[in-house]
Amino acid sequence: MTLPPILRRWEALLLLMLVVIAGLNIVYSPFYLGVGNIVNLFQLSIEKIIVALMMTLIIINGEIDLSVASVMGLSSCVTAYTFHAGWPMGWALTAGLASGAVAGAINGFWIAYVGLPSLAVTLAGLIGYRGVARILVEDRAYGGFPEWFNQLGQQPLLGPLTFSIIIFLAMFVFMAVVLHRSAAGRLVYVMGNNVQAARYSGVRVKRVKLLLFVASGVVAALAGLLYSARLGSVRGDMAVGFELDVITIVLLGGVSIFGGSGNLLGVGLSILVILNLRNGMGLADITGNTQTSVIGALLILSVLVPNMARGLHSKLQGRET
Amino acid sequence: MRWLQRHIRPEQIREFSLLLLIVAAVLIFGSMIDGYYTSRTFNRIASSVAIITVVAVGQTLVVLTRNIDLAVGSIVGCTAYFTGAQLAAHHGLPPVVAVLIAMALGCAMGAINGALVAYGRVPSIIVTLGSLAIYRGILIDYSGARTVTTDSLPKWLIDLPRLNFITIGDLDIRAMFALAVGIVVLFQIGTSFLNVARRFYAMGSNPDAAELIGMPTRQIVFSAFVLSGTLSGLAGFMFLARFGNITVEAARGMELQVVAAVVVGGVNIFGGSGTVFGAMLGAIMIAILEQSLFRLQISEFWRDAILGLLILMAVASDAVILNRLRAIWSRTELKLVTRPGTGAAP
Amino acid sequence: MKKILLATALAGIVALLAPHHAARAEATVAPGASVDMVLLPKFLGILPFDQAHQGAEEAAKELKNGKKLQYLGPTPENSVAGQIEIVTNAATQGVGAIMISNNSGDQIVPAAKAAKAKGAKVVTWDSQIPSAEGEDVFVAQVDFSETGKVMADMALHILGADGGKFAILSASPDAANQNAWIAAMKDALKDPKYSKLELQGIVYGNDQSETSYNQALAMVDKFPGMKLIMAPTSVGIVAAAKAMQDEKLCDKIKISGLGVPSEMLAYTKNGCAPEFALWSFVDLGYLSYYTAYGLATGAFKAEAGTSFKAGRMGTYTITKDPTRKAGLRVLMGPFSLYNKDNVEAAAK
Amino acid sequence: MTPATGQLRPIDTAAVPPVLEMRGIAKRFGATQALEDVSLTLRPGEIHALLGENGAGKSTLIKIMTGVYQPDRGEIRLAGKPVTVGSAAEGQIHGIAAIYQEPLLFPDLNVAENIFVSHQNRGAVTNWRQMFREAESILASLGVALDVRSPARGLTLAAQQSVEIAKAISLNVRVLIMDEPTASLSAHEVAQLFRLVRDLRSKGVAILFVSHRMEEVFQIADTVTVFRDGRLISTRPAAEVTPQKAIADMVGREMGLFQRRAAAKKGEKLLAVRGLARAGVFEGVSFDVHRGEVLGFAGLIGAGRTDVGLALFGIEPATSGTIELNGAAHVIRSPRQAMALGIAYVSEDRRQLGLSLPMSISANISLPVLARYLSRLGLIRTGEERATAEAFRKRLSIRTPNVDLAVGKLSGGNQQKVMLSKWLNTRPALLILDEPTRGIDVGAKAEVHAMIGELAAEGIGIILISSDLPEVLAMSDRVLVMREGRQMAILDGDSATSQTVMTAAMGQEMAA
Repeated sequence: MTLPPILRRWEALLLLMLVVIAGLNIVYSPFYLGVGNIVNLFQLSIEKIIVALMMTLIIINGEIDLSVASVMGLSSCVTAYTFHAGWPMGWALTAGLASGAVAGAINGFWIAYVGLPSLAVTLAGLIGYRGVARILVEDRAYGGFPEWFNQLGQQPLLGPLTFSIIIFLAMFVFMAVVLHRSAAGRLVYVMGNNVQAARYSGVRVKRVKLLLFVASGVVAALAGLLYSARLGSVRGDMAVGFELDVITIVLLGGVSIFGGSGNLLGVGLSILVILNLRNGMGLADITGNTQTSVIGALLILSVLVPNMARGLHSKLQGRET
Repeated sequence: MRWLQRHIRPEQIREFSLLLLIVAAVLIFGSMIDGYYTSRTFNRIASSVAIITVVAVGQTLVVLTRNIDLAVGSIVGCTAYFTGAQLAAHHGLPPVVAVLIAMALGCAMGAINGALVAYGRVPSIIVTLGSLAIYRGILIDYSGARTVTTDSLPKWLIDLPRLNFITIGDLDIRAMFALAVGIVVLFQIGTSFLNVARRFYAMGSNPDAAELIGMPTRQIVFSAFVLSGTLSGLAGFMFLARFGNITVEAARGMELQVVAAVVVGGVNIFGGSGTVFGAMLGAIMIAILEQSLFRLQISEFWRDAILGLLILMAVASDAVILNRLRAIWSRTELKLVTRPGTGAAP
Repeated sequence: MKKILLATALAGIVALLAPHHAARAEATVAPGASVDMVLLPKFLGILPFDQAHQGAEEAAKELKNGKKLQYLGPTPENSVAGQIEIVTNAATQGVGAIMISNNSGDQIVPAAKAAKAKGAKVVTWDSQIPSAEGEDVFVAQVDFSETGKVMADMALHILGADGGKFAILSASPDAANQNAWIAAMKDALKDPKYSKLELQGIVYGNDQSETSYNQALAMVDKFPGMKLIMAPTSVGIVAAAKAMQDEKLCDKIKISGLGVPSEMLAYTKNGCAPEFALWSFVDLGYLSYYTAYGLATGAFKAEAGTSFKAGRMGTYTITKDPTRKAGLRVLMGPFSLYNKDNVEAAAK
Repeated sequence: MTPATGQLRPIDTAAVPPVLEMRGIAKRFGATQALEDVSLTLRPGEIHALLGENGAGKSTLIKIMTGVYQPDRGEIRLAGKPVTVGSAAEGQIHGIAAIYQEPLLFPDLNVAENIFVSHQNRGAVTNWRQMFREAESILASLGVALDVRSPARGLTLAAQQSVEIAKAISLNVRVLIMDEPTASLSAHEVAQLFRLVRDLRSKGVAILFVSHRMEEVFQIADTVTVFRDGRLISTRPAAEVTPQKAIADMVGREMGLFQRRAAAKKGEKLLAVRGLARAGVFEGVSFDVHRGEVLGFAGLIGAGRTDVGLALFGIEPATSGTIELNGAAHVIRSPRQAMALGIAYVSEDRRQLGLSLPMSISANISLPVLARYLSRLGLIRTGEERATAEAFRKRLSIRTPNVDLAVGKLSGGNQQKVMLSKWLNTRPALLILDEPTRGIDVGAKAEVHAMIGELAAEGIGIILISSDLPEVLAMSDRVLVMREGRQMAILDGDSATSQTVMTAAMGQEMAA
């Protein structure tokens, strides 16, 4: 393995992909470089990438949260339901966020304190939380939110940036600091690598795990509310199926599904790669199924190609792996 | 007690406890729903279990090797559509050939996944998340938005879901359910007694040791995916027969149902333990919950919430029971070990 | 596909559905302009939308549009977000017109408004924007309140004068057009004429064959005494028919609703689904294209009272949409009712 | 301990034709020459000890023998014929099997299946009944009572080791390689293992025996080979070598075996434990630890020594009894609480329970007291963290290019030093060391021992849990002996001999 160290880094590969994709976009679409388009590029997936930041921590911790999309739906529906029941919008939003915290706490309790696998618990959450959202809104669609709420979701707030984009940027910085510089982030890694060693070092692993899932619930709830603001109305099927996109972003970012490794720089680059790819294909009038196929292929190739290159390399070196 | 502990392992009791949960669920629902204990209820559950079970058997093998196959829904959809299109175009196609087409296609799709995981060394969740999207995308392009309709299919196929394997009193055991049970029995025996199949357990239990004692670990993983694909192909054929009308949407999201069945069925998601019989029990448990909840006079909108809760309860109670049992077992083992050589010590 | 108008008791209603004729001077749509246009189905891979695409291509050819029609759609699991993305990207590219079969309810509104602000004409077809915000005009396949009556009539016709219990198998709880039709049907049922019809409940099959099939079977147990399943969705109706046939229940429980003749042929002939309705999706695509093209080239404006000639389909008038609080519509119509006598011809 | 039993049955090794010959073996990994021109001969009925510090090339040689690695140069001859061992499976066909320090069992498979799993020709179908019977008879012949139907998960290391040996026996091996098989066994278990090994020898099996425990090597080996830096330094009949000589060969200089630690001045009473118990695990444990005192814990594996440690540290809290620290009673329920009270526990299993292997040395050292390294904003002051790690690197002479290196890349001995640093960094008053020298080489072992002495001299109270009896005897001021969850005796420095400790550990009650 005597590739230059820089090329061995996952992030370098992502950066390369990003440059190629952005280059192609610039060459092939006159609309790509417009400020409006760049903002749209983020804005169209903003909720997914916000959730992806938190999912990064969960996966590094060695767990998974499949229920995020359902929690997004739940928080939107709770907010819409309480608002239409006459609550002030502020309280309705608080209720929405609280529903996310509760959902996350339920996940966290079963995973951290009972010791059930997160895949099973959050799979139940995926079905169950969506169900609770359905109970609240049934077949109705709720709109008619206060104008400021819709504007927050749809109009630029600072220069060309929308509220959601500002939240995302702030969260990215915050999460990067938390994950890479704070004690909490250190514990996330340690537990992802070796949860027993963490426990034997006096880390309150159960509590950390519970808090992580509560945070995941709150962030998903926040993303759900931002989604409602962007769309201006709420239905029971809000954000269905988003979990796969979120997990795809995180895994493409080089976070190991087995926990313990990965970083936010990689996830940030992966976000840019996927968003630019989608945007470019959208501008090139490539339809939905081709888009998902291409991203699927990208996901596989991004791991396969470096693997094969390494294999080939060590073969050329005349050593068995 | 000692005899019991020698001959029954906690893992077997886990399946037994799931069986008890199933019986309890049936009794509870039976007391709440009029006319619950009918052959129709049985048939409903049996036929909805049949297809999921066949896929879940394959999934179990994959999960045993510490992998996961999320592409099964897309494989079922693709094989159902493709086989349906072939049968619609060539009515004379013999049934056996149709089944073989479906299985071969599933096998090929599984082989691609398996090759990428085993030889490309790409984590299975990444491979199958990718191929989940790719296979479905190919299907949408291939189909040209056409739907395979029931009336374009040969009669033998349309009649297949109604074909009875055996009738016991009131109870019709449909051929498709019998087929699913047959596959479970086959694979249960296979994974219990065939040395080749025991490797799935060994491999998932300790991959490093498996490599060190010279097991062909890559082949093992590859064959798990191939079997999962092939069984999904067979399930695709069953899907075609049962639903007749196949759109490009066919079996979308089935992977989650299958994973749920496998998890509820007590297959360890981290590999090495669990049985195909357990996976079938998991599928049955979920089907009973789904079918019975629907019949309760509760709103359509309450079902998912309750279903989610019940799945959680099934997993939790199972885990708690198992942990208890493990503790009891290991305590006696500890005693055995602290007196090593009692038989031959000087 | 050949449409056949039935001269049944429904003749009166059908007459109401026929195109309104020019009240004002009729606008002509001039061919030969170059307009970028996007046809956006709910999602890809379903036959009716492809038929609409076919109709739109036919119109594009007739109108000699210098630009190719883009038929872009999301994948089914990503329908809402995908539709919004496609509308936004189309707006970025500055297209002249977007034709949307809306699957996103009012959630598409911000994106549609943004597209309008960039100068694109937004025409909805098949499924409207409920609030009509961000929409220029809705090309309605049939009158939505009439859909309710047609379904009620079919139910009464099949169940006979004594009526009976029935239940609805819909698409998803979030489908705007299905919900509108079901609401219209509930309204229609208040008429004493239908007093013998009892609606037992609504169940959702999410426009997936297998879910719809399982739901149809489960309905048999859930709704004792049910004699009819009304499925206002082309996916649901076929699945329900197959389910009843498989369970040998066709004698006791009939199927009706909205379906595609080629898919329903067998069930109509064997009596499982004696009667169902639909309109031509080819025509719907054709008319939508004419409407959008006319608006984008400035041949006419989206105002109530405007009439225009839509090629082979004749003249249509833009009116206020009586089924919504706001919004304009072009009403295509009519319903075609299918039974064992005409279904075979229509299926060809 | 009398290092003589091995020589009771001297064999004329030269008279028997060799079963396995390695000739001129060389192997290179990147820049490291792991093996250079190594020639080794194994004869049937010979126990051949392989000595060397970690990194001397023993493991590489073993892996070449078993087919895991291919040599760059040299040849392997089996019964006189050159062979290539392409894989572990081929190695088995040739009758070569290995038992490792950490047994490689399949936790989900049952004991019987673990014994037979690597049989290449066991047919297509498993005959469970027959397999259980054969497994039982093999284990019985080893004098091991194990439930062959129980899964390997949860077996103690000693039990797992027995399964590994049963596996080798079932394969009818001609060459058995044992890589530190005694590292995790207690004295009694070692004795039993040696009985088995001699048994195998008398059946004509050639045994390559790797161990860091000098007295064991001289107890059992017929021939002793020493490696250093990838080269074979010497091969001699055991009778002609002394431990001191062998160690000199290993480290390149003369060195004593275990220096008996000079007793430190006993300080005031630090810890008083009375009637401590954890239901079903251990009971009736009472002892004191003074500042500057080393209290050894001796006993068989599974006797409950580690469990007492875990109870004191709050991982598996005690269910009854009292713990007094500096005269104040405490109920310890969590590791955090124990740490706050000044207790540190260095686990016996550094890979599973001790270290986060992919993380840096400095991150591991700061982990238990991360709060100490936080700035006012709650961020980690990495500079300070690194400075601490640097200080420990010097103090414990951890051999590493820098403290940012992943711990997993260090050798076992250096990992152990990182573990020790991590816990010293908590500035404990009471240090519980659980098997602190398991599986590390002689040099590192001596360093750890010296460290224990220094710490005691600084006034820290130390509980030393070890299965290495000479180590316990050399290091401890007093020795507490446990057996089957009960405290058997506390022996004072002078009265603690291998004789008295073993007697207590084997079940004869003695007056304390």
